[in-house]
Amino acid sequence: MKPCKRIEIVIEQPLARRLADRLDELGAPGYTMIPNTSGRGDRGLRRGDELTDTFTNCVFIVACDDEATVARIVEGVRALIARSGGVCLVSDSMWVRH
Amino acid sequence: MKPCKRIEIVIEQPLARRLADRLDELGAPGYTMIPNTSGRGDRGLRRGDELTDTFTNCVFIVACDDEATVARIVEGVRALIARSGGVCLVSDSMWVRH
Amino acid sequence: MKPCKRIEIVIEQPLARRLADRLDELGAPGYTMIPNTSGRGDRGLRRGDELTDTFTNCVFIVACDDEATVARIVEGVRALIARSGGVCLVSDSMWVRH
Amino acid sequence: MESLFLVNLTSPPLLFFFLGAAAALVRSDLEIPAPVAKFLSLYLLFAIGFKGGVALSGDALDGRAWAGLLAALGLAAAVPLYAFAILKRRLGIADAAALAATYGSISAVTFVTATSYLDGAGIAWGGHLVAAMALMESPAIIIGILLYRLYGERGPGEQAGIDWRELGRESCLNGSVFLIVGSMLIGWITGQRGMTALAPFVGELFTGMLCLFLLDMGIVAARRLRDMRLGRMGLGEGAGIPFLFGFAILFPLFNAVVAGSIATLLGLPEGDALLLTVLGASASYIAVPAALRLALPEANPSLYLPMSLAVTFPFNLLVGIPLYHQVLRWLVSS
Amino acid sequence: MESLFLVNLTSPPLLFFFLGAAAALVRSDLEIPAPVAKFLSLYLLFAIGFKGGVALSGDALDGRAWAGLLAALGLAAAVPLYAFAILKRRLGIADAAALAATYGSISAVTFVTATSYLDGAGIAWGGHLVAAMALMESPAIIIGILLYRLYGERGPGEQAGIDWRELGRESCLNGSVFLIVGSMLIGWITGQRGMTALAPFVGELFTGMLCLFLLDMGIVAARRLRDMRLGRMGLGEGAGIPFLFGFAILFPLFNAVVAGSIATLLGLPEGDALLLTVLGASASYIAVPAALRLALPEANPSLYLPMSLAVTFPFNLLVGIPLYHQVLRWLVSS
Amino acid sequence: MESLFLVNLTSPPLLFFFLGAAAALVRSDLEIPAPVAKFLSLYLLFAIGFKGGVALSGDALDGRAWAGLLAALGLAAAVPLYAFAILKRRLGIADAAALAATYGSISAVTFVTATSYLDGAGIAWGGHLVAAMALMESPAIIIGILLYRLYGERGPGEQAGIDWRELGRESCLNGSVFLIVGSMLIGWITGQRGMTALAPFVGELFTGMLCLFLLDMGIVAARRLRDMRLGRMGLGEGAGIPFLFGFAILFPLFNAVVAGSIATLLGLPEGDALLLTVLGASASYIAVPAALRLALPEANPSLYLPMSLAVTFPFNLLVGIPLYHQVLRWLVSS
Ligand SMILES: Nc1ncnc2c1ncn2[C@@H]1O[C@H](COP(=O)(O)O)[C@@H](O)[C@H]1O
Ligand SMILES: Nc1ncnc2c1ncn2[C@@H]1O[C@H](COP(=O)(O)O)[C@@H](O)[C@H]1O
Ligand SMILES: Nc1ncnc2c1ncn2[C@@H]1O[C@H](COP(=O)(O)O)[C@@H](O)[C@H]1O
Ligand code: NA
Ligand code: NA
Ligand code: NA
Repeated sequence: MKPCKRIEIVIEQPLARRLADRLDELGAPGYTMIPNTSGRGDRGLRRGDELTDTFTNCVFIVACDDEATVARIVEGVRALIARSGGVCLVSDSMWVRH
Repeated sequence: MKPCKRIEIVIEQPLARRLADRLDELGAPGYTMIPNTSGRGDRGLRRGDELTDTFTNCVFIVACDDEATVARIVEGVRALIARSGGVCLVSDSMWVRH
Repeated sequence: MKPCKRIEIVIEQPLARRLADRLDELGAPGYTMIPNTSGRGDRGLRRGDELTDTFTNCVFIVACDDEATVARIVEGVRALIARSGGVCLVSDSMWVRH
Repeated sequence: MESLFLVNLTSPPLLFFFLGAAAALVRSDLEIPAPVAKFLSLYLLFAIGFKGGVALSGDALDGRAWAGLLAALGLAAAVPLYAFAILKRRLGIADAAALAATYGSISAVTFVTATSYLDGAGIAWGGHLVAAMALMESPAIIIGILLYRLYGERGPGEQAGIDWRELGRESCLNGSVFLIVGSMLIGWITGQRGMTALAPFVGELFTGMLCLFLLDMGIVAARRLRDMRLGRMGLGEGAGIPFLFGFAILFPLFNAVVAGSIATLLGLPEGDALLLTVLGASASYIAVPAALRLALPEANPSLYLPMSLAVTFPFNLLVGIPLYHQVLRWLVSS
Repeated sequence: MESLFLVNLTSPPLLFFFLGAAAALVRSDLEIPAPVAKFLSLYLLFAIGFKGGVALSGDALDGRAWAGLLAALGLAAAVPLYAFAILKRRLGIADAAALAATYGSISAVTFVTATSYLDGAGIAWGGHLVAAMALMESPAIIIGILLYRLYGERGPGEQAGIDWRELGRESCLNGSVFLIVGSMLIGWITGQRGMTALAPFVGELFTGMLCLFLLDMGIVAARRLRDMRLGRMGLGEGAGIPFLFGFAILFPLFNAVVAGSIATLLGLPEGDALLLTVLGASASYIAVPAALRLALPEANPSLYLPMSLAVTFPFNLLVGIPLYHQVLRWLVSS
Repeated sequence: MESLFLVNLTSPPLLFFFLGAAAALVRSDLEIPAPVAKFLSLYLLFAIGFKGGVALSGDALDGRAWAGLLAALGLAAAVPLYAFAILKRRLGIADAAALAATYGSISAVTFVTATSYLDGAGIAWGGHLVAAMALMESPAIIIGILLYRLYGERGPGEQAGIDWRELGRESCLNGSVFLIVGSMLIGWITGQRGMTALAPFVGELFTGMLCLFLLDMGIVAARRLRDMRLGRMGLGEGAGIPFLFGFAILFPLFNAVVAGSIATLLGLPEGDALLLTVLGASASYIAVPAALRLALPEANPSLYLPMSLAVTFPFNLLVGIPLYHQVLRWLVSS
């Protein structure tokens, strides 16, 4: 096990592909994406019941053990969600290496 | 980034709307809901294969940076899951402000 | 509230039943499974768009307050994902008892 | 007598139910995705409601039909009462009330299968039976919850008093009740004109959709039985599973006798009599559990849901429908 | 006049729309699972595209048909321009541009409902109207975004310049646009031979699938209205909801007058004239929002989506279609 | 010869496959939700199995039919053996075994498309070919895994010895195998009576459902090709992609020659001969991958799944079926 940061991002579903590309560019070692979530935040209730997924969210989880990359990801994500809304949480975790 | 608590609640799907309303009342700044999960706990296996979602779970994630609100949410959720079953975890996290 | 470990495992969907059985054997007090996630890691992009779920992931969350059990779970999961790929993260959390 | 059973058991929908059960028993990974299973059930409720409504729009209800509707309502109110009286000797108040609601209400899919059994046998049935079914869904829920409030102790998380608005919404405005009633209304309003537009959808596809749906029900029912046998339902040791199994078979039989006798006394036509009997004998596993999780979370769904879904439902499908039919014929001819 | 409205309001698809709206208003838990709703919408686009293509393959386009197509394209370019001119006095540039795109484009389901209205009334319409619909989907998106670039200030996260390739992809290769155009092409290529193979699927099921889809749309539209009324859409105080509601009703009426006049001037046949009018009056809630979230994330979807989905769409469905029909008849006869 | 290809390429199902591929190539966001795609595949297996069973119930199998079934079984056992012999020179044991299983088994959708090709051309085919297809699904899986156990080294996480029960379950009770076999049995039991009840569902809707399913397959196949080209499949550098592509085209052709020669020698009727050839040439992308992830997680799915799904499947669909048909005609006439 080695220490790492667990970055969790909630963003709207239509921007998932864009965020994934951004994470690739920023050097994230990988990510997991949970689709079709709903929620509430500053921009109101998002029921996830729309055909277009405009009011649907998704959750990205990124484990990253390189501090510099973490900082880069946080900055990159901040810029994205400043434009579109969303949430980004960073917490400490341990990564079990196989 | 500012420190916050990340509250994670597993509850059965039919009670999702009730929990969401409760979170609103308790002053949660927002939440994200992941539907259609399955699991196992004290009340046995919940396969998530029922038409009625009676044996289906969902996961709520709440980021909250106000200690008093966190305490209120924890108490409110505790009362709800005491009646219906479920799990509530609270961990430390950092909230990236946009 | 009492301290616990929050174990989070990303594994491919077809192995979900196998991992659940393994967790039962290893004495996990319970688990929650989020199906139908996608992601990217060492084995490339997994879009989650296949009929067979071969390129689909799922996420397991396990809360466990017994250190010995945590160690056993981590070792058991490590063996499984060594063969098939996947990720396992362990972090500190507080478990709200109802 | 054998022939009725055999014809029933070898109808495609029933065979697909067996196929699903077999898949789950041998632990095949065959599965209907949950949203699709929900769609199939919505389709069935939509189609049966609409067809019933169109049938209703055609013929004025005669006295016998009204009597049948009243009998249905009476059954829906009486069954939970005597179910509760029996069950509260063995179970906690919450579980007894929940089971009373479950067995007092009806199973739309059992009803649908019975109509398809009648259609296959060329026996007519009246569209107002769909109305009877819709009428029987909700009362048992309300009665079950009132019984719990009357007899139960109040837990820490509960408010005093009954929120009648909530209760009404959770019992009568439950999604599946709403869809049947609504489709029936629309069928009744649009009548033959609507049927012309929708016949291929609600008519020709019906058996195929029912097959796929029962495939899914077979899978889920057999899984629950396996989970119960392996002690995976979180029921604990002393749950009295043999008592529950016995109840889940014998109680429907008893209700069938009651409903069948009423139908015979009222002189309902063969098809209508069978449908009323099936309604009486069936237990809910969609509308009631959905309502109970909201209104009575104290009751353990691992009790009432597997009993109605994995025991009573297959029993009615495989044995009950032809058995009730046989007995009704015998009652009428004697 | 009353009869047109009544016939429209009592057609099964419209009644199912009401049923869905009623379910949401009384807070029933009736719901169509999201993947199924998406499937229903894919089915409708597939079927209408394919049928339009087959119809196109049958008859050569005459001068009037070409004129109709040109008029459609002209409308799709003009509407967003005057919409933007009106809206930028009241709203921010991003929101004004987004609404201009929304109202300049069209709603395929409104179109589909209008064709089913015409079929029910036995009035013919030309397959090239499907082409007109497809032509009208994308231009407004491009124009809306260009207007934003022209008038808007650049935010911190945005690049300078327009990525034309991205823009083209997001507006013209949007999934629903792609499916309509592609199905139309395939219908055109395979013609009557293809229709023989697909008639039961795209023809006989159509009304039933439309009913289920409108059931879902009724639910979603009514939920949005409730959310808006309860201030749950995150719109803030001064959003001018009365202005938005007024716009969402009056602007389509104005566009209907424009489109209907053009259709009458061009002498289009009754069915085609109504469809062109409906296209002009309708606003997009699938293709445009999907494109805007990518191309214009600054615009608030809580404004443009509820307006087109929960106000303009039901208005056109319930009142608009028969009203435009009535007015067109009056225009022609006078 | 050209006409066979052209007719094939311009059939609606194939055109929808192209449409899906085009959508993925231009990166449109057109997508069939995963549960719906699974439903479409369940429907196709259900329908083809049921129709095959009904056909089987009608006519007793003659000697030639039995010979065809035996030939099918022989093919399913032989192909993985020689595939493995070729592949283990270039790939690791696990990947070679997995590819052997993939190419030894069959693709139900390729088979289904071939039956729809024959139906379109008015050529008869026997219901027992569905049985042949079902027989050919599983043996290659078992053989592939035995080959791996024989030649491979044991990894750290693996138990010694073979769990035959697990292996049997994962290969023969795989969901899609189970559904085809079960539906065939039900079709066989219910015969013409069952067909009357299900004809609109399994018959009339078939082409439409196949179109939508192939639309999805086109999207997924083209995405995989793109991902491979962009190095996104995690295959590393020296994966020998040109070798894999060559294998995925040439090996099916070789198997087609083998299967077609056997069919000709046995004197099978035209339709049956083509179907046997298509079975030989096709590779699995549903049943085998699902089983391999459980039984052989060491094998890299990024190798075997894109090869069968994104190369061999489209090749057979677009070129293979008419090509094999042409060659078979030529063989018979000479
Ligand atoms: N405090 C929070 N905790 C968890 N999720 C949140 C929170 N705030 C917002 N979200 C999620 O982020 C989405 C967008 O938030 P916003 O941009 O604030 O509307 C919401 O729909 C929620 O899913
Ligand atoms: N230790 C645990 N870790 C993670 N999830 C759990 C745990 N225990 C219970 N759960 C989840 O909470 C649901 C309800 O738990 P219970 O009320 O204990 O049956 C289960 O179905 C699981 O999804
Ligand atoms: N750094 C990471 N952070 C989050 N999820 C990851 C990460 N790496 C891999 N994953 C997930 O684990 C799956 C399998 O990873 P791998 O075995 O590395 O291909 C991926 O498809 C992702 O869903
Ligand atoms: Na009953
Ligand atoms: Na418009
Ligand atoms: Na093969």
